[in-house]
Amino acid sequence: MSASAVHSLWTTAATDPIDKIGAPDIEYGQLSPTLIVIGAAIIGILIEAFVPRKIRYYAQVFVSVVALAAAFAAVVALAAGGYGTTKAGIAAMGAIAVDGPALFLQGTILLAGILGVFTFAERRLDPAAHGNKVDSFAAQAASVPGSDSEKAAVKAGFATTEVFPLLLFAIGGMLIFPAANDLLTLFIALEVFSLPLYLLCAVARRKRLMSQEAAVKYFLLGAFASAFTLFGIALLYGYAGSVSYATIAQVVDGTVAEITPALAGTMGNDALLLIGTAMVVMGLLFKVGAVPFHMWTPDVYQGAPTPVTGFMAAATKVAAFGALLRLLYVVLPGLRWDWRPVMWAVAIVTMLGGAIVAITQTDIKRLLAYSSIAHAGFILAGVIATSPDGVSSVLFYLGAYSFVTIGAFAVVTLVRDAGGEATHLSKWAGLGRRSPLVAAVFAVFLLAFAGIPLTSGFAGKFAVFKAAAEGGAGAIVVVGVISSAIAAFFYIRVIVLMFFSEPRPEGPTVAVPSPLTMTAIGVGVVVTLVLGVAPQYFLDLAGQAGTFVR
Amino acid sequence: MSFLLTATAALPALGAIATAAVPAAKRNAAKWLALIVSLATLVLAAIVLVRFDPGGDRYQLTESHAWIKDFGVRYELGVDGIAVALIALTALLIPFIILAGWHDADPLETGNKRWRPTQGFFALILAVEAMVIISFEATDVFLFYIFFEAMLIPMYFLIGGFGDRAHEHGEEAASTQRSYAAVKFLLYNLAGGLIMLAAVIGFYVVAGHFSLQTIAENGVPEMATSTERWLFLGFFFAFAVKAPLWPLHTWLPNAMQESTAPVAVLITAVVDKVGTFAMLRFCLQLFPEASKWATPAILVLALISIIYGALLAVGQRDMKRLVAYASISHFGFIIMGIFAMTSQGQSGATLYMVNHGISTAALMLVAGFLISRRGSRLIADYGGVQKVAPVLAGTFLIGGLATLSLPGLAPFVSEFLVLVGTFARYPVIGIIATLGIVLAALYTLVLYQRTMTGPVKAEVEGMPDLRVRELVVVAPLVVLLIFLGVYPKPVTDIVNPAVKQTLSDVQKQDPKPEVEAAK
Amino acid sequence: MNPVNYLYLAALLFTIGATGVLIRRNAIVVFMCVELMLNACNLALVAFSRMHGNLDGQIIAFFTMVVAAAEVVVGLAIIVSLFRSRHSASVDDASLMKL
Amino acid sequence: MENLIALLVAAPLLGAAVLLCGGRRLDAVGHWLGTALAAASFVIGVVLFADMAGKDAEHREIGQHLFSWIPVEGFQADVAFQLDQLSMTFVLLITGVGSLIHVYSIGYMEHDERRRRFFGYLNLFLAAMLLLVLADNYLLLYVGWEGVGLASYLLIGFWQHKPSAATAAKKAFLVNRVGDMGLSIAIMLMFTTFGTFAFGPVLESTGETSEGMLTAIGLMLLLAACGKSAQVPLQSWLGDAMEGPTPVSALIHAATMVTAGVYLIVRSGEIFNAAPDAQLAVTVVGAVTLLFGAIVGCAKDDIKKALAGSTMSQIGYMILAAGLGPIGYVFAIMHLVTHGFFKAGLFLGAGSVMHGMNDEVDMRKYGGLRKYMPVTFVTFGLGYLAIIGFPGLSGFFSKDKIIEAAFAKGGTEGWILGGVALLGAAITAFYMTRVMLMTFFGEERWQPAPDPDKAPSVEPGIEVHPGEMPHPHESPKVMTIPMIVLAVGSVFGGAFFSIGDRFIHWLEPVTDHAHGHPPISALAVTMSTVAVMVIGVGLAWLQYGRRPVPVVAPRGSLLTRAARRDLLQDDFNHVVLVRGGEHLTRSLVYVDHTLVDGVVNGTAATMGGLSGRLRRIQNGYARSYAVSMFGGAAILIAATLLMRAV
Repeated sequence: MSASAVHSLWTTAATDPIDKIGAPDIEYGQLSPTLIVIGAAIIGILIEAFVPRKIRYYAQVFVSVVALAAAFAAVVALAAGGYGTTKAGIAAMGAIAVDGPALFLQGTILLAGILGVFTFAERRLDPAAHGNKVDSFAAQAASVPGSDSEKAAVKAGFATTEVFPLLLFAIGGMLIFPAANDLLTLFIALEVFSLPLYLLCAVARRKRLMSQEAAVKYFLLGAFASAFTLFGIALLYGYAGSVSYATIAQVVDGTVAEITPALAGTMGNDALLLIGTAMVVMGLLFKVGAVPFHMWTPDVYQGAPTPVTGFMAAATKVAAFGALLRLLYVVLPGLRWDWRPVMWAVAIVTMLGGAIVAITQTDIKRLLAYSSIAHAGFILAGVIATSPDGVSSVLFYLGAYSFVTIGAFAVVTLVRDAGGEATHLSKWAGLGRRSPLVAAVFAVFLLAFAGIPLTSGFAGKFAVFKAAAEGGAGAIVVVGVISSAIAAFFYIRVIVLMFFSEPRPEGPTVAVPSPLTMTAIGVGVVVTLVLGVAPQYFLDLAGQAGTFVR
Repeated sequence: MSFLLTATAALPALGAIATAAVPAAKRNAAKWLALIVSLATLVLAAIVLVRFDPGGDRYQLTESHAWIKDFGVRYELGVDGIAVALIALTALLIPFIILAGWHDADPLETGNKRWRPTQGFFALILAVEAMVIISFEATDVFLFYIFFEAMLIPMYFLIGGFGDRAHEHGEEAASTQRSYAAVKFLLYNLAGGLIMLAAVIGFYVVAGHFSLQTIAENGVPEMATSTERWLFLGFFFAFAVKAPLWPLHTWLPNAMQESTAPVAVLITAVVDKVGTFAMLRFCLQLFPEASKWATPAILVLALISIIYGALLAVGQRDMKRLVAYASISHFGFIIMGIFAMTSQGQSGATLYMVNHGISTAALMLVAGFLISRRGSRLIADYGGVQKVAPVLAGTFLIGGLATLSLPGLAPFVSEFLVLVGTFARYPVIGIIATLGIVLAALYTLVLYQRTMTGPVKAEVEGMPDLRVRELVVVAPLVVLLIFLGVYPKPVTDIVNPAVKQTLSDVQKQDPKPEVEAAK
Repeated sequence: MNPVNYLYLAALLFTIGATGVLIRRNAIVVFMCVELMLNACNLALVAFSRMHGNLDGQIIAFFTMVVAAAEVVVGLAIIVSLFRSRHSASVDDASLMKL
Repeated sequence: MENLIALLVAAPLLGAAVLLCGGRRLDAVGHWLGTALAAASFVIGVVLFADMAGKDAEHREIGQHLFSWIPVEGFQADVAFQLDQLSMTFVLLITGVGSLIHVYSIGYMEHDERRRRFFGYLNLFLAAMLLLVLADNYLLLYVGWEGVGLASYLLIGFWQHKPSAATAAKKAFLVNRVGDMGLSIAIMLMFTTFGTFAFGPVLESTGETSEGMLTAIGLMLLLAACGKSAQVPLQSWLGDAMEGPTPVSALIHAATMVTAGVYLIVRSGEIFNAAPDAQLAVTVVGAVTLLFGAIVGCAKDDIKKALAGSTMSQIGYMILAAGLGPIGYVFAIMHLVTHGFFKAGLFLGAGSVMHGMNDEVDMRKYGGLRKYMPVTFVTFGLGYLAIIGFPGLSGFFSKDKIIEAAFAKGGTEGWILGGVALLGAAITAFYMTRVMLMTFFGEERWQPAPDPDKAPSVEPGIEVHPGEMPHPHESPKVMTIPMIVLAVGSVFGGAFFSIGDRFIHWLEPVTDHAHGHPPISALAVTMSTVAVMVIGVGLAWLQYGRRPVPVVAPRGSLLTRAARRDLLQDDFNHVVLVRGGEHLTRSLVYVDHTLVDGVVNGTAATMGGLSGRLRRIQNGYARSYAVSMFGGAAILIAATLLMRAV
């Protein structure tokens, strides 16, 4: 259906007589991935309500995995059906775009989600409490850490199986986020995947205080940021008289169909447009963790339960960058000359900032957090290219990066001592001596982060830098390689620590995980190496998925 | 389309994996496996040498497969004379390195079943060999770059993971110094490599492809002078770090000092050659104009390296550091020969890469044997060795004489060619460079005098002479040094056509002799 | 009355809310300030909706309220649990993780 | 016949290889093998000489091309030999005298456990020297040139356990390297000028280039010659080289090594002929060294050092002659040959004396030895007469001719050079007489043998019982016979060469010869030569013959003391070069560590500091995070608006 009729779903219906409300037509097929996931989430809640405790865990895991797998299959089917390329179009009456980037990112998110579920479901790492296998989430999130109620909950073998539906909701939101085709859907999706994440951050089994602190910080700052986003949305709406991407784009280009006097009045007022843009973009930059909106990242990454951190670090970035791309490429291409220089600056400070601050980190999770900031900078370099190459390079980078991240954090969950995960770097000393395999795997991930050739990290970095250079952003590339050099330093530091320094006697032990985590790590390694050695196929995928539907 | 080149690189790679997989208990099996693989590789390299026709096309035994279309990257292999010579050198040295390092990686405590340093050590050496060989074979800039960079990782573990057993400051200090050296090595080279990455991307943006073979056919892509210069600098920086050229050299002494002698040989005799080789192949071929533009500056730096390296070698107290600085001086010669842009200079430089590899190997490995006996790298801790271990001293002397490029030994030929080649175009620089030969004599003879001659030191008493294994390592090298010194023709014949090509790339003719010019 | 004034008011409310977030310690209050910011957005939306004469803005306002409600649910849950384990709702006390 | 040339070199080279690689099992026969191969080389030389003498002067030059050595675009270096009269002269001298020294060494080194290796080195020395004189291009000559340096290094430092020996060897090699630098630069100049460095093409086409270029080449060749032939300013290694076993000194001074410089200059005659300035430089160096050596010779109490001084001075004569151009070349070579005989004889004699005197080298502790070692006395005496130019003996003919030629140079130069040469002759007579008197005449001033631990200079070949008085004895036949042979040579050599200008005719085709016409009659020159010789002898007798010689050297005049220290040349080197060098290297090591390395480490440190400062911002307070977000948003908005504004 055409862009002019967009939003009849909500607005024009009001003018019609009461007896014939036009039923909205929804392309269920094209929306199926999202619908499946959301549906599964609801089922998960029902499970929480009705299924006996003993088997909840299994039921939840089963449902989640099946749902995500099905959703992924749906995505693949859509892509195979050409919805990514030739049949790409707007669905749900203009609310959601089903096109290449959307499908690619949804696929990535779903895969990350599956691996996420695996790490969530891991129950072998912590020693069994009272004969009950336990995962990394609190027995009862509501109970105060160390209190009797908690002890009772642990004794009773409770488990916060709600994390699975929460995860599914988050994934659902993330699936919509990069596909959102109007500002309202964008905002809703943002909230839909943010709120569950806030909760997930709070429910760590060990180090609850930090976990809750992380949740509070994430929540308050997140809400703060989304308020900005919303205000930006309001201003953009005020400017264009519509929240539909297509319409706004037309208004920006001045090619809009009919101009009402009011619109004529607001159209003239660029302040609305520019400020609105800036505020919406800021909301997205917050989610991707770009300087100076990055400060939540280290704390939240450190405090949140590591499986959550891994999933969040991977999927949130994918979704948020997807949304950012669509916003900049679909809505604001006409405004390129205004936002490009600003994004240049953001990209540069993000790359350098992340890399430099990471040098002196002493906690592995914080270290990875800062490295993720630096990577956000690299990806931004691709975003700025404003070319199909730029889009596909970013898509590729996101795909590669998310697997490395999940794998890396999964490894972090394995290294434990009495107090749970041993995340302080000093405890990683000599890990290579004690368990060479784990150390080697982690080294692979670190090298991928550092962008050493033959790893996916290098291919991705090359792709974005190439796109940036072709887009005439040579300076960005130079800054990029410099900050990669700086970043290399701290990745190397960890490797040195693991292999070349003598192991501490009271050092941590490496827990032997269940097949679940093994799969997560294994997939991570495989993807890292495959994308490093033979990336062509995936580059093709990303290349075909490189164009947005308008 | 043959797969010979691929095989030559793949064999050691597979060997590395196999060696790494050997269980902890079967340590010696791993050693033998590594040795056999390296020898097999040597055979393959020999086949390459035989199949290569000096008079034939520029790139021979070529292989070309699509790889990463989006980056314009192809899996393109091909060798010219220069590459063949260096591949042969690499394949030749690795078995000796493995043999020399036979006991360097025996684990101190055998309790830990998971920790398998020996397997790791030999696997890493083979991995390095594979990467070095393929980066010599690559005729695709990107392919070269990938292995040029990836090479750092195994090297890094070799330097940081395995050091001399005995260390004057004890094991704790030793490990910290080792990892310092390793990190320094990695960061220097990584920084260089990343700068180069920017240049590689830039080159792609300009050229749209990475294939040297295409360039050989269609000529260098058009680019603005400033662009060409920037890209050239990007490439050259990386190679200058690797080579290493003053003032980017400081990683080498640390790396060579802290790593075991065989690894030190691996660094300076094999891996660093990739840098100089790349200058010859990539800098000159891709950016001829910029190369000419930068020549004066580079020559001056090379000259500084020669003199500076030699003087510092004189001032060293640690014999490994001494050899390292000597190498820096020699790399100065190589780079000077390359950028002298005369056929004598470049043939000399190529020959120099080979000869320096062999001579350094000889000197450094013998030094390593000496160190393993006394457990100290300090020159002052030795004296009168010649009396107790004459054969060791003799081979050491020969290695030293090769280092000071005594006529009749291989290095002389190359060094003289480089000097003549440079002198022909830049007399002043050539003359100053000849000072290097005096200084070389100084540091070598001082080293020999302090360690080998004079009254026998108490600690040296009863030091065993070279063992059979060690003799097997050194003797062939010595023979080779003499042979190539007396009859270098086989190598020069292979190298000359390639050098001619390179010179035609930069559109340079040799300066005519005055007499002929007059006619 | 000039509709722009509504916008000024909205901007003012938004700024007040933001300032509150920056200066207040109590997590609840901070959260309230965020709500205030959201409401400022609503005002702006409704004002614009009125100006443009279409209902999009108002619809969005409703959505915003729902979202705000949801945020309350989640937020209060988190804040309360934090309060129960620390006996303080001060955001400044929650600074275990730094540097 | 041509194919024999390679054998000349091959024979001793083979010997070297076998003896050095052979290992202990050859210890028993090593010395015989080495001597045999040296002799074999000599025989081949004689055969070739007979063949050559058979042909007429024009067709005597033969060559042998072995293989192409360094073929590079535009650069052709071959391993090819050229045997003409000049080379032949050297071949016979080297192999002949060399073989004799081998024989002598059999006895001299009898008690040294490393005798096998010693002979290996001797063979190597011969091989290198032969390569040097047989090469048909400068690069191959360079190989021999440095090979000689290597061999001398090994032999001078043969007793490596003596630090002094090791140091002396190193010094010799280094000083020689400085000279080699000159040679290599000369070769490069030739290459850039002529496009080749083979003797033939280069020497033929000297006409086609500028005199300046030729002068440059000439001076570089001179530098090389100074290094090898121990000419001022590169003479300092020669004295220390006495640390080597005495046969080595004989070999270095008589047959090989030091003669190389003379050969080089004579061989490059055409270049010098066309470059008068270079020639002048050569003559000056020769003249200066001539006096320098002579003066040093007068002051030394160490018999070997005294002889070393005389060598320096005699080589000075040769260089001087070579610098005179066609009128001098022949005489330079002739003196070289005769000098080869008597100097070898003198050194072997000295060795024999030391052999008998518990290896004492201080002449002040000799005296009256003539009755104890008659053969040595006679042979040494004949050598002595020869070197001071006693009429009729070989030295007389060759030296007299050089002095003539020097005068014949003409002009003031002629007078000066001639005068210097004459003066030199007088001093030569003086110090040689001194040596003679102090060693063989006067009362016996023997001292008990030193304790070898205290005086490490004792040659281990000779078992010494500390505190025991020396009981001088004649050396064994194997040592005396070579001395006798050489004595014969030094008596009749000169006459044989000069009668009917045999030698001139022999060499003329190669070096071409011009008869010099001294301003004063040749007879006058001869008379004055003899006269100054007599004066020199007389003075020496007054000082050392008439009065007893003090065992402890008197303090002596300033000049004497300077001369004892090689005229302070070593001190100069030490202060300027050694100390300076040490300071330079030390400071450079510091620079490398602090500056070059410091810059990098500094950047790393600053990064770390920056990082440490930046991470403070992350202070854990959610509100401050909000502040940064708020500020960021403000900046973002401002920037976006600004972008539109500009």
